Formats: sequence, structure tokens, C-alpha cells
Amino acid sequence: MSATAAPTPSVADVRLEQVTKGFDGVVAVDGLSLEIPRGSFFALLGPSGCGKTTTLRMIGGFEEPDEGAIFLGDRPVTGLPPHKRDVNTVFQSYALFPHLTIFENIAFGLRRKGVKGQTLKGRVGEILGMVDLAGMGDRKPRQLSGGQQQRVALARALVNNPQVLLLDEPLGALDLKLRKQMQLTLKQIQHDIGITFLHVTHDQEEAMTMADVIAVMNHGRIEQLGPPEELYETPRTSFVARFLGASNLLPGTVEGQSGVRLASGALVHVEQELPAAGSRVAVGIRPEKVRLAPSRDGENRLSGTIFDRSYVGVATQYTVKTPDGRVSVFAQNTQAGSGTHEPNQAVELSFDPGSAFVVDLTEEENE
Amino acid sequence: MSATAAPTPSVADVRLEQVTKGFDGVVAVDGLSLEIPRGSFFALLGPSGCGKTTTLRMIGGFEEPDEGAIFLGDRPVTGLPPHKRDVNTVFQSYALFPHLTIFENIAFGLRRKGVKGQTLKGRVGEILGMVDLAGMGDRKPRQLSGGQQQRVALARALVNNPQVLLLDEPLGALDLKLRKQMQLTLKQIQHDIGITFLHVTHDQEEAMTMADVIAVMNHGRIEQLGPPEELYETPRTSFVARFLGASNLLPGTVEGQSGVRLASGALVHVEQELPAAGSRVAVGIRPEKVRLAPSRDGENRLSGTIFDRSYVGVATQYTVKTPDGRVSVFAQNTQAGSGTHEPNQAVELSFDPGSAFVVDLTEEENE
Amino acid sequence: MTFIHRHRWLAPLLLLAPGLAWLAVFFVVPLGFLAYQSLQSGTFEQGYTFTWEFSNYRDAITGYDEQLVRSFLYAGIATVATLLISYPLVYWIAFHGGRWKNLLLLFIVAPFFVTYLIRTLAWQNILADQGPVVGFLRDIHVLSADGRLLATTVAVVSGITYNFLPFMALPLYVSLEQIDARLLEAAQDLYASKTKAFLRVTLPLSAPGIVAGTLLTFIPAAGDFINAQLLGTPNQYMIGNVIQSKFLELIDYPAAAALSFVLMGLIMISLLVYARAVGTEKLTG
Amino acid sequence: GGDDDGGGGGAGTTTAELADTLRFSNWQLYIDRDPNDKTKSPSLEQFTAQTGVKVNYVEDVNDNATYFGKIQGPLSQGRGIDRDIIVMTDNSRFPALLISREWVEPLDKGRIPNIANLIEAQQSPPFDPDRTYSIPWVSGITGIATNLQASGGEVVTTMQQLLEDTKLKGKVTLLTEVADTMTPIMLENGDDPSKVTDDSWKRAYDRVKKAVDAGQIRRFTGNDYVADLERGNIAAAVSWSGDVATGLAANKDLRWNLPEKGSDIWTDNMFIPLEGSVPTASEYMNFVLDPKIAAMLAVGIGYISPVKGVKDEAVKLDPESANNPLIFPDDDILSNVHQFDSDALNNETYTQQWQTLLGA
Amino acid sequence: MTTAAETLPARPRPSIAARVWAFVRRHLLAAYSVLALVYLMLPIAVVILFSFNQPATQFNYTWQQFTLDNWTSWDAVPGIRDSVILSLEIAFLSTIMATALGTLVALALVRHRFRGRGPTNLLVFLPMATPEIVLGASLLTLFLQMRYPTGFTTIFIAHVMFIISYVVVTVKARLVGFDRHLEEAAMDLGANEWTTFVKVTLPLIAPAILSAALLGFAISIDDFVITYFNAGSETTFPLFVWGAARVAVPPQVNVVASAIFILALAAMTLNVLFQSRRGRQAKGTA
Ligand SMILES: Nc1ncnc2c1ncn2[C@@H]1O[C@H](COP(=O)(O)OP(=O)(O)OP(=O)(O)O)[C@@H](O)[C@H]1O
Ligand SMILES: Nc1ncnc2c1ncn2[C@@H]1O[C@H](COP(=O)(O)OP(=O)(O)OP(=O)(O)O)[C@@H](O)[C@H]1O
Ligand SMILES: [Mg+2]
Ligand SMILES: [Mg+2]
Repeated sequence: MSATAAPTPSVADVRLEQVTKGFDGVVAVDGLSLEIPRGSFFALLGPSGCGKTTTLRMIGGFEEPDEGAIFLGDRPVTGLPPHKRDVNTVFQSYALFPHLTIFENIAFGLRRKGVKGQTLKGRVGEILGMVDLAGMGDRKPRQLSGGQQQRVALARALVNNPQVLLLDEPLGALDLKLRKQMQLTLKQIQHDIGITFLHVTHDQEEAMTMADVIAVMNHGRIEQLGPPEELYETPRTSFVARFLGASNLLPGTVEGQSGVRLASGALVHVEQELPAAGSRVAVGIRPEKVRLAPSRDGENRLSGTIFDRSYVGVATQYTVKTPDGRVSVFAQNTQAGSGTHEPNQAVELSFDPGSAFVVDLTEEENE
Repeated sequence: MSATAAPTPSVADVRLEQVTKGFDGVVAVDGLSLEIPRGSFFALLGPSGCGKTTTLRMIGGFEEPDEGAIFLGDRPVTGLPPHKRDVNTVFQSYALFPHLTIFENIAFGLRRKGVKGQTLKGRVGEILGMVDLAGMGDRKPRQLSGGQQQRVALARALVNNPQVLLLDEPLGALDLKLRKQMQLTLKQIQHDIGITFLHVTHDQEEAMTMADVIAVMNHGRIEQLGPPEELYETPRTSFVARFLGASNLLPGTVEGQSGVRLASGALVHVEQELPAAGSRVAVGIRPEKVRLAPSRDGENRLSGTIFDRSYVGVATQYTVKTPDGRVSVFAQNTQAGSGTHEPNQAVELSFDPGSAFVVDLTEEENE
Repeated sequence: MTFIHRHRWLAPLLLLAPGLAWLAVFFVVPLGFLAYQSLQSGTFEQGYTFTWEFSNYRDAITGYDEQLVRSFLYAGIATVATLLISYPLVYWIAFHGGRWKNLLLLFIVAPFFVTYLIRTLAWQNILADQGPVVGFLRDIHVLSADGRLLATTVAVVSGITYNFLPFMALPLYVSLEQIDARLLEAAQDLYASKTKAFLRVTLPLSAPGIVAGTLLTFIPAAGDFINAQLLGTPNQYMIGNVIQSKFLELIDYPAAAALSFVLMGLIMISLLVYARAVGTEKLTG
Repeated sequence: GGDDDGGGGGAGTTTAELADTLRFSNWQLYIDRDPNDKTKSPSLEQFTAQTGVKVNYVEDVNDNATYFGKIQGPLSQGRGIDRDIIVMTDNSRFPALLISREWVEPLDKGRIPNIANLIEAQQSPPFDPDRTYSIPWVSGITGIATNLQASGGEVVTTMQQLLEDTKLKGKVTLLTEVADTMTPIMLENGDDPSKVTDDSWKRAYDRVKKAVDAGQIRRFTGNDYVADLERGNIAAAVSWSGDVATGLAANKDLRWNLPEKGSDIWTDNMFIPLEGSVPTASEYMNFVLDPKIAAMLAVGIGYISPVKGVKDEAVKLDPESANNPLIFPDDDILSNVHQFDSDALNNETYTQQWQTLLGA
Repeated sequence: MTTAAETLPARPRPSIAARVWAFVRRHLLAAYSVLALVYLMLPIAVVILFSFNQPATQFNYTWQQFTLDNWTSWDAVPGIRDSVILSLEIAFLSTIMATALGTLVALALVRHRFRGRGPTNLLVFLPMATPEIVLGASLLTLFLQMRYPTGFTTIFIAHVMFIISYVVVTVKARLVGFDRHLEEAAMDLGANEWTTFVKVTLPLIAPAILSAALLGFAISIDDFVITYFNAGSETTFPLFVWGAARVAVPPQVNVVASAIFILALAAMTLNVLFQSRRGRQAKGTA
């Protein structure tokens, strides 16, 4: 299904066709098809062990697919060794050469291409400036902080301006503050030089803030692919709904186009069109789209009691017990103080049919 | 100052008095005094290198303070070797014994205390259940995933039910999803068994969601100490303001009690009482407390143009250029769609004097 | 080179070929010849012919049981001694050596760099009957007035111990050095005294080193003949002395070959027994 | 044997056929040395001066058995051992073996006129009756050396003391060479060492074995007893006469005696191994049979020369050692020394028993 | 609580006791270790000391008087010079050969998954698990049967054979900790297998190879038994010592031994420094 799901863009920079890869028994990547539009910032998002790195390594040429083909541009690259592929990788572990200076680390690729002397100096100096490490050229990697090393790894790859840049959780090793900051830097750089970035991560927030297109992977397949907003607002599977941000999923059965009958018997309306009547579905609603207030007309309503309240500064998160299970609510703290409602208080929940989505459970249960 | 800030609880489980510790020149902990109320979930929050681990290690008995004294309950423990202290530590690296099974890892402490046979089996089995690893007892650590290992480390410490449990960034090595989940588990367990947790982290969100009391550390000293809400709503230093969530800090000068005159000349009112007129301060306002809308009466207002918009699913984050610098705004996505305002659009920002806070810059600049 | 990339399975073969070939031709094949020779019969005067002379083995065992037992006894004692002597030392270096670690380590390997024979001769000199050591031991009545060290079992065993100590110390150091200090902290945190922490954590984790060290010490020790020759008397002679003289002086090749295989066989057996005890992967590591 | 090592061979008379180097394997401390430069040997230098043949003199013979073991490999395959002269003792089985196996080249007698200088006793040894293959180097007498300090002032003069005196327990060494040890014992037993019978052998053997089992005997040795004796690690040792002259001279506590009931005399002989340069080797043998040279050697190494008229030459060189009875034994010494039975040396059972006694 | 500073209680008693005990114990271990080191150094000290002795007789056992002659005229003993030279030649050649072969094997073992790793490991391990005397004897048998004259070549062959295993083990140990991503990074940056090996792999495993070589050299120059069997009429330094020991070991032997010792120690020290520097570098990216 993922194949059909892929958008067909003007030009594809990277194309995977039915690629499968297994490691002694374990299927790491499972008949995966993918097109990465030129110049896009493409994020491969998925839980640990879902096959992200493996996919990346196959594109980079470090692993050969068992089946399927890989194209860079229109050129099939299957069987081509890494040094013959016009892609560069930023490794999670950075993999900086400990015995070379920062300058030589960055110059490594250029030297292989025979760039020399002033040209070399120029190019390296320039890129060093870009990742603002100017003047650090003579240090050895171990003399740099994690964040700096990370930027060197980036520079080392970028300086060859490859057709595609592969990043395997480049920010994984950095602490929160530094990560946020590097996210901006990366986005900025990609925006400036405009080459295709394939960014692997398991941090959904990172993917959402950075990527133009996100592919959510699970068990070596692509569950859904599209722009962040699309994925977030209308996830097609419960996995995506849960993995990309938090979701309340209320199981029920479709009653014609009128709506979905929940387990509790309540009927909820959803603008998104529904599968055939009678099919088992879950109505999804994001915590931030649920209001702790009586419903205005046209809105869906649920009632329950507040089970838990947790203050996270920017907002207060409520967990509300309802007949249809626990519903979590995200309420921005627009005022000082930890929100308005108390635990065990009976409340009414309401949400707009337009912001709810539906996940078809039947096919998932068949899997 | 931290001392006065500390709540004076019924009983203190851990007490540090003027503790100082240096490593060949570097002062890691600097005259730190602290009281941790019995049964509380206490978070020690601070940037990398600020002395958190060192503090913890001194309480655990792995380092001796250069000056000052440490009490567990009312008992001074300075100089007591670790195995004589009724505290247990969950190490950031887990430090599971690779040569022992999970069962034996957990049983280690009990055996030292001479617990045997059925009692031992019982206790270990019980705790294994609690961290739901039942049936994994015979595995070796390397056969477990990061999250599972983490839970073993936790179980190994908890099974001895110590007076105090020390946790040094126990979730640092886990990926986001797992971390969130473990946060709940931890909180739950602490709630159930009710022993004192001293939790070290540099993830402010983690601290806020989990702790009853947070101490923010910087350069080996405590900058501010109090319940999450207090720290978040009224940070006393710009460091705390920045480190605990995002803050917009607008520099200005106090004009009597009337308000603060910003660089741009605008006058902002703040409910919190102000330092002496003329003193340099920064008015702080949290992004989620700024509204992208004309001010109602009594509200402060700033005007500017939208510089950047970024969609993060649960909310849309705007960066607004104003005469007083960039102001970031957090707008919950209550509806589907990525927010209401477009880049370069001119907007009016407004916020309630009650939700603004003031940071005194003079003393900071003197430092 | 792209060729290599395509035929990855070839790479290891190319890398292995020369080294393994050398070992095959100059280690395995010779053993074959040795086996062949061990089944020959005849005398030096009449020359030797291959006759499946299995009695050579019987004679080897029955004729030199004394030396065989001695070899394994001495090697065993020496191995234990090296372990007891080097463990605390290496432990100290690994955990308290600080930035002197590597330097101190040099002290341990230092004996390697003095020719084996000369080391042993030095002991011959140190333990001499008129030497200071014996003198001291006589004074404190550990030795009787005309007691001696040289040309005794003590001398031979301590010679072996000294000469093979580095073989024990180095692997020990490696395994101890790898132990994560935090594990010991964890143990103490879990109420283990320093001693308990050592017994329950350090010791088990250093097992691989002990295993490797034991092998590297015991095997050469069992085949040694220099120490018995220079520090002992015929009553301390080990199987090595016999093999050596049969090969090089009596030119009784079949007997010598048979003895060699008996020695090898016994060593292999003890290895297997040992492997049973500690697990095979640690042996071939 | 082949002559293909460029050394030339067979009969010849001109120096043209001489190899440019003489490769000579000998025992340690067995050649005269320039006291100022121990690497130089006057006699060898003189040989080079006379013939223009350099000498590559190697002291790699440590004992007969080991050295034979080392060279027999190539020899048994008809190959040379990169030596022109080797030296072996007549009280071992090896001289006979070398000849019977044809592992040695016949001498070029034409080049050895000085063979006439040999004393009678040396003209026809049992293993090589008419000196076809061998020329004697020097002879030695086996006796008993004592270190008075270690022996408590008592001088050991009989094998009986050596083997049975408990005061010497563990401080006695015997020689690994069967003849050297057995001859004096047999003599004490009243047996004839030159005609060994199973009984006489057994009597002697049992005495030694008893001593060994009792821990009386510390070790069986080659030259290495000298070191132990000098240091006082051992009190008494079966000892070669020349060692006294060389090693023990300095130490005042040392005494050397011929056992009261007599002992054995032995001779080291030069051979030309296969592919050795016969002309060169023969030239050298002739050279050392010259009384002047023989005297240099005798005085230099302290052993008995097989050459007539050496003593007169020795007097000129060094009167003191000329009067040394160990180098120039008088008749009552000579009448008291015997040669060991060469058949006994080749007797397999004896050899086996002896080896087990040696512990290997 | 700010006032707590004044009311600081005195350090509680048990802690002092504990500290003292800990102190004592730590230093017991230290003291023992020092003794052990002395024990290790004693013979070496003796050897070096007597290299400066001027013995009265040919026997160099009792200290007479200090002299440098033995050092200045270290080759004043017939045969010693040749034997030393021979030993060095053998050690150099066999070390180079063995290091090359062994390193390749180690690379294969660590880097590649292939059938027959088990047997390979075993084949590498066995020579170390075989007594030298058996190695020497069996090789001699081979040469006898092949009617190959023993001498320089056979010594060389023998030494390479038993050094290889040690090289493999040493290099392997270091390679295991080697971050494969570094090589992938190199290839990713356009370096082919060869360039990658030369520019990245080799520089990084150089210390391992170097120490393997040092070890090999030490073993080779020290070997007596195997050489004893296969030397033919050649005489290496250990063989020379063996011979000399039959009569009297001249002080020059001590001189050579001391010299070898000192040089080796110097080399090791350099290597160690080199190592620790590399070590820190490696951690830099780890
Ligand atoms: N070299 C290998 N040998 C065996 N199995 C492997 C290998 N590499 C990956 N795998 C398996 O393939 C699956 C996918 O691995 P991969 O590294 O691609 O996951 P990932 O998405 O990168 O996970 P993470 O987010 O933790 O990096 C996992 O089950 C892993 O165990
Ligand atoms: N054993 C040590 N030797 C020398 N300096 C040390 C040692 N331990 C800590 N330090 C120094 O003390 C300071 C505080 O270290 P500490 O580990 O307590 O920080 P931290 O808050 O735990 O940082 P992180 O969040 O990265 O763990 C740092 O500057 C560190 O370099
Ligand atoms: Mg990965
Ligand atoms: Mg820390």
C-alpha cells in the first residue's frame, strides 16, 4: 500500500522499488517503495528497529538489497560501491577520523576527487564558516564538544555537495537544548543549498518541525507518507496516529455517513468520509483539539470525570475517564496557574467533527 | 539563598549542609545546602556539567565532600562507605552486572543482607512483576533492550526498599517514546511505595512532569528551588527562566511600581512587585501566555510582524519581530490546520500583567 | 578493488591465505611427520623404519611416567603460583595505577626482554649455595645449615614461575582493566563491602583473563626443560628434558616423537577438562 | 664424500688447492688465547701467516653426544656440515661411529709428514688403528677436584668418598661421559675398565645408582661442573685435568687429585667431516703436530700433548707449566691411568642404563 | 538552614576508623605490589649489575669491581658478535614477515563473517597451545624428512611460524574495538577499498600492529628451544649463551642482554606513549 501512497513528484532524486533486506532471518526492510522528490527535506520516521538505518545504508551502498532496485536520479545504483555513489552520509556516531584534523576530515572527500591547494582551502574554509567552526580547522575531533563534532560531520558530508545527503539520527547524541538548536541550523542549511536531505529519526517532533515530507516506517514498511500536517491531522493507521504525537482513539462502529457509534453508545460525527457502514473503526481526536467545556452546537460531546492532571508549564494535561476509555486533554496555560479543573471533577468534553479523524481497524486486525 | 527558598518540610530525608566538592581545581559543587522532604519526588535539574552527578555521588557515598556535611534522616553519613548507607542508586549507565542473570542482579542487594530461599524468590519475583519483566529472570542483561535494562536497574535498587532512591538521568539513554512511558512508570512506582526519589536530569520537561520539588542547579550552586509551577511561573533568574521552558525576556528599566519601560519605549505592567525604580530588569513572558490578538483592556500590548511560523502538530509556533527583539508565541492548534497567521503579516501581541514575571538583571550582571 | 566489493566473500580468503598456509605447512604438516616418526621402530645404528610401532607410546608412558607426572605437577604448581603472585599486583595496577598504568605494565613485561636463559642463569646465581638468599634463609632457619635451594624442586618450580609470570599477568591485566568501575560502585551501593564486591563482581569478571593466563602459563611450563636443566638435578628432570635428549643426543627419534605426542595428548586432555569447567569460547577467544 | 664445496680434496701437493678459510669446530677453552685480546689465538694466526688460510674457529662442541646429534642429520644424508675439522673424544662411541658410517674423509697423509711426531701411545688407537681418519688434538686425565671450603677442609681422593661419604651429600657431581665416571669406579672395584664385563659393569653401575638415589650426586655434568665447584655449590667433582690448569688455577681452595686406585686417560681427536676440505684440514693437522705449535697449545690450554718433544719447547715458553704434572704427567701418573673399553661404549644396554641414570 | 554552617557537627567517629582502615588496606596492596615488582626486577638487576663487573677469574659470579670495559669491548668474546648479529637478523626478518601475515589474518577474522572462522581460530590458537619443544621437534622432523639442511632459513621459518599466532591475537584484540563506521565514512566520501585501508584503517590500527611487532621481536630474539632444534650449525645469541653456560658466562653476555633489555624497554615506552595518545584520540569520536 505504501507504494501507491507515495506521491509522484516532478523529479525523484532517490527511488526505491520493492526493496527488501533481511539479516539472517530478521526482515529489516520489507518490500519498501519510496520516492524522494529533488530538493526536499525528507524525514524517515519510525520506532527503533523498524529498518530506518538499513534503508539508509542501502541507499548509501553499505548494504545490498536482497530484492528490489535503488535509483539515484534515473540511474540504478544497485551493486555500486559507496565511493561510486553521489550521496554522502552523516553517521549517528559522526565517525570522524580521530587521526585527522578537522580540516583534513572535511578535506577528505575533496582530496579523493583530486581537489587541491587553494581551491581545497577555499572550499573547506567556506564550509567551516557555514557550520560556524571557522578557525577550528587545526583541532583534532576529540578536542571538540558533541555539538561541534556533529557540525564537523555535517560539513564533511556537505563539502562534496552530493546529490543527496543522508542523515542517520544526526542529532540523536545531542542533549535537548543543543538538539533544538541544531534542528534550526540543519533546516537553515538545507534551505540555503537546496540539496535533497534524507533525515532518519525516531523523534516525531524533530521530523515534524524539519521535514517537508515524512514517511512513517514500521516493521520495515512505510505506514504513511506525506507532509507533516497531513500525517498529523489525518493519520491513516492507529500506529501513525499514536506515533506522531498523542491521540485519543475511541473504538466504535460506522453507522452510515451519519457517524460512528462508540462502545458507550454515544454517536460521534466526523467530517472525514467514513468506510462502509458496520466496519470497525476508531475515532481519533488530538488532545489539543478537545475542549474541557460544554459543546457548542454541531460539536461532539463526551462526559466524564477528571482522573489526573499534570502541569507541564506550557500547558496542563488532563486525563479524563469516560465510558469510552481515558481521554487526554491538552490545555494551553494562557494564564499563570496550573489550569482550571480539579481531579475528580465531572466535566464535559467537546470537539469539532472537523478536527476528528477515523482509523479503519478492520485491516489492522487482519494483519 | 537557595536555603531560604527551600520549603521547611516536616521531616527531611536527605540534608546537605554547605557541601563543597572540587576536582583538581574544578569546583564541581560549591557550598550547596539542600533539604529533601521525606517521601517527595525531588528533581535536581541543571545543564550538563553543573554538578548534579557529583552531588548524587556524594549522597551515595562514592565521593567525599571537601567541606560540609551530609545527613540521611538525622544521621550524619559523611565518611560512611556506600554499602553502609541506606540509599540506592540507579546509574545512568545502568551498571548491570553482565555476568549475572537478571534475577541475580536484582537479588544482589538482598543476598548481601542475608535474605535467602523463598523470601528472596518472592521479593525478586514481586519486583520483576512491578517493572513488568516477569519471566525474564533467567536472561543476561545483554539480552535485554535499553528500556528493559533500565527497568532492571530500577528494580535492582527498589527491591532493597531504601530510605532514598537516587536516580542519575535514569532515562537519559532511552528514546523519546520509551522515556515518556518510563516517566509514568517511575512516577507511578514512587507514588505507590512512597519512598523518597532524588531524580537527576537535564530534561526540564521530565523534571516538571515528574517532580514535586525541583532544584535548578547551575555552576555547582542551586539557582532556585521550589515546586514546578512556582519555578515556571516566577523564575527568579534569567537562567531559570530560559532553562525551564522557553521564555521571552524583554530588557527594560523599572519605573516605580507603575511598570517597566522597555528599550523600545513601551511601558509594560507587571503584577509581581518590582525592584527599586531605575534598576535594570527583564520582563519575562512565556510564549503560551502571549496572544496573537489585539489587547483587551488592562493587558500589555506589543506590535510586530510575523517572522517565522512552524507547525508542531499540537501547536503552531510563531516568531514575531518586535522593537524589543524577537518574541515567540505558542498557539495551540484547537482546529485542524496550521494556524491562522501568515509570515510577514503585521500583528498585535498582548499578554496579561498577571502572567508576566520580572528578572533582576543587576545582580546577574555583577556576577 | 570494486571487484573485491562485488565479490566480498573473496576478501577474507585473500587475507587469510598466506598466514594460514604458513601455519599449515610449518605447523600442521610437521606434526604429521612427527606422528609418522613416532610409529617407527629400529635403532640409531640400524636406522628407523615405519612399522606402526605403537609400543613406542606404551614405552614412552611406562618408561617416563616419573618425568611426565613431574612436568604436570610442576607446571600446575607454577601456574597457581603465577596467578597468586600476579593477581594482586595486576589488580593494583589496573585500579590504582592511575596515569602510571602503562609504565607499571612495562615492569611486568620487562622480564620478556631479558633472554630467557639469562634470566634463569641469573636465578642460578641468586640462589647459589653461598649466595645471599640461601645465607639469609639459613640464618632464619628456614633452611638447615647445609640446606640449599639450587638443584632442588623449589628452585625449578620458582624458576618456571618467574619465567612465565608475564604470560599470566598480561591477560589478567587486560581483563581487569576492562572492568567498568561503575559496576563496583553499583555493588557497593547494593550493600556489598569492598571484599564482597571483589568476590562477587571483580573476580567473576576477570575470569576470562584467568583462563587465558592459565593456558599461556601451563602449556609452555609443562614442556619446559631449561629450568630443570639449569636449576635442578636429574631428580627434577621433566618430560622436556627427556624429549630433548632423546632427540638431540640419543637420536632416538621414534621414542622422542612418541613422547612429544604423549605430552601434547595429555595437555589437550587437561585443556578439554579445563574447557568443560570454564566454557570453550573463553579458550579460543 | 663430495669435494664440491670449493675446498678441493683428495691428494695434492700445492697450496693452490687450499680453501681460503679453515672451518674448525672445537670445545670451549680449547685453544691458546692472546692474554691481551681473547679473540686472538697466536697459534691460529701463525697458521694463517704460514698458509694464507684464514681460520673460522667455532667453539660449538659442548659435549660429544649433543654435538654428534647436531651433525648426524646432514651427515646421514651424505651432506657436509660447513666444517673442515671437528673434535671428538675417544672415550665416547662417536669416533668409531663416524668412521664406520663413513661420515669422515680420509686424511691426506701426504700433507702430514709431522705425523711421525706422534708419541707411541697415540699411533694406533682402537677406533682408528692406522690414523687414516684422525689426528689427536690433546689428551686429558680424569680425576677428582675438591673445593676445600665446601668440603670442610677434607681433600677427596677416592671414588668411595665421592659416592658414599655423607658429609658430601648433594655436593658431588659426576661426568656425563660414561668412561670418565666409570673407569675410576671400576678400578676401585678391582675390575679392569679396558675389558668391561656385564658383572664389572653392574658392580660399578649399582654403586653410582645407589649414590644417585641417595641424593649424594647433585648432577651429571660436562664442563659446567667447573662453575659450581669454583662457587662452592659443590664440594667435589669428577674433573678433567686441564680444567684445573685453566679454570681452577686462580682459586686457592681448589685441589685436584688422581683417584688413589687410578683413573682414565682420554684423547680428543680431529676429524674431517664429509665435504670438509681435506687438503686444508690436513695442512692444519700437520701444523699442530709441530712440537713448537703443540707446546703453545699444551701450555695455553693445560692438557697433555700427543706430540714428542713438546716439553723442551714448553720450557722455552713457560717453565712453570712445563713442570706441571697435569700437562706433562710423570710416569707414575701415566702408569696409573687406563683407557675405557671401546666395545662397552657401543653396548646398547649399557648406554640405555647410563642414560636413564642421567635422568633422560 | 543557612545557619547550619556554624552548627556543623564534627566528623562522626566510625568514618575515621573506616578511613584509616581503607587507607591501610590500600597501602598494603601497594606495598605488596612494590615487592612483587622488585621480585620481577631482581634477576634483571643482577644481570645488568654484573655487566659492569670485572671478574677476577673467568667466572662472573662474585662482585669484584666496577668497570665499563665489558661494554666498550662487548664483542671481546669469540663468537658473541656473530651470534648477536644473527639473532637480530632473524628477529627483524621473521617479525616483519609474521606481522604482515598475522595482521591480515586478524583483519579477516575481525572484519569478515565467513564459514570456517572456528577452525581458523583454532589453527591460530594451537601453536600457542603447543609446547615449544614439540614445535621445534616436529619442524626438525619435517626438515630431516625433506632432507632440507637446517640453518638460517629453517630458523627464520620456525620463528615466523610461532610468532604469527601472537601477532594475530594482539592485533585482533585491538581491532575488535575499531569503529567500522570510520571505514564506511571513508568509502562514503569517495575512497575505494585501498585508499580507505591506507588512509584510515592502517593509521588507526598502526599502534596495534606496532605492539604486535614488538612482541614478536621480543619472542623471536628470546627463543631458545625451537631454535636449538633447527639451528643446524648456526648460533643465535641464546644458543651462544647456552654454550657459554657450559663453562663460564662472560660478562659480555650480560652486556648484550642488558643492551637488548634497555632498547626493548625504550621501544615499548615509546609505543606506550604513542598508544595512550591514540587511545585518547579514538575515544574522541567513540
Ligand atoms: N548487521 C545486522 N545484523 C543483524 N541484524 C541487523 C543488522 N542491522 C540491523 N539489523 C536488524 O534489522 C532491524 C532494523 O535495524 P535498523 O538498524 O535499520 O533499525 P533502525 O530503524 O535504524 O533502529 P534505530 O532507530 O534503533 O537505529 C533490527 O531488527 C535490527 O536488529
Ligand atoms: N572524577 C572527576 N574528575 C575530574 N573532574 C570531574 C570528575 N567528575 C566530575 N568532574 C567535573 O565536575 C563538574 C560536574 O560534573 P558532574 O558529572 O557532576 O556534572 P553533571 O551535572 O552530572 O553533568 P551531566 O549532566 O553531563 O552528567 C564537571 O565540570 C566535570 O568536568
Ligand atoms: Mg538506526
Ligand atoms: Mg551526570
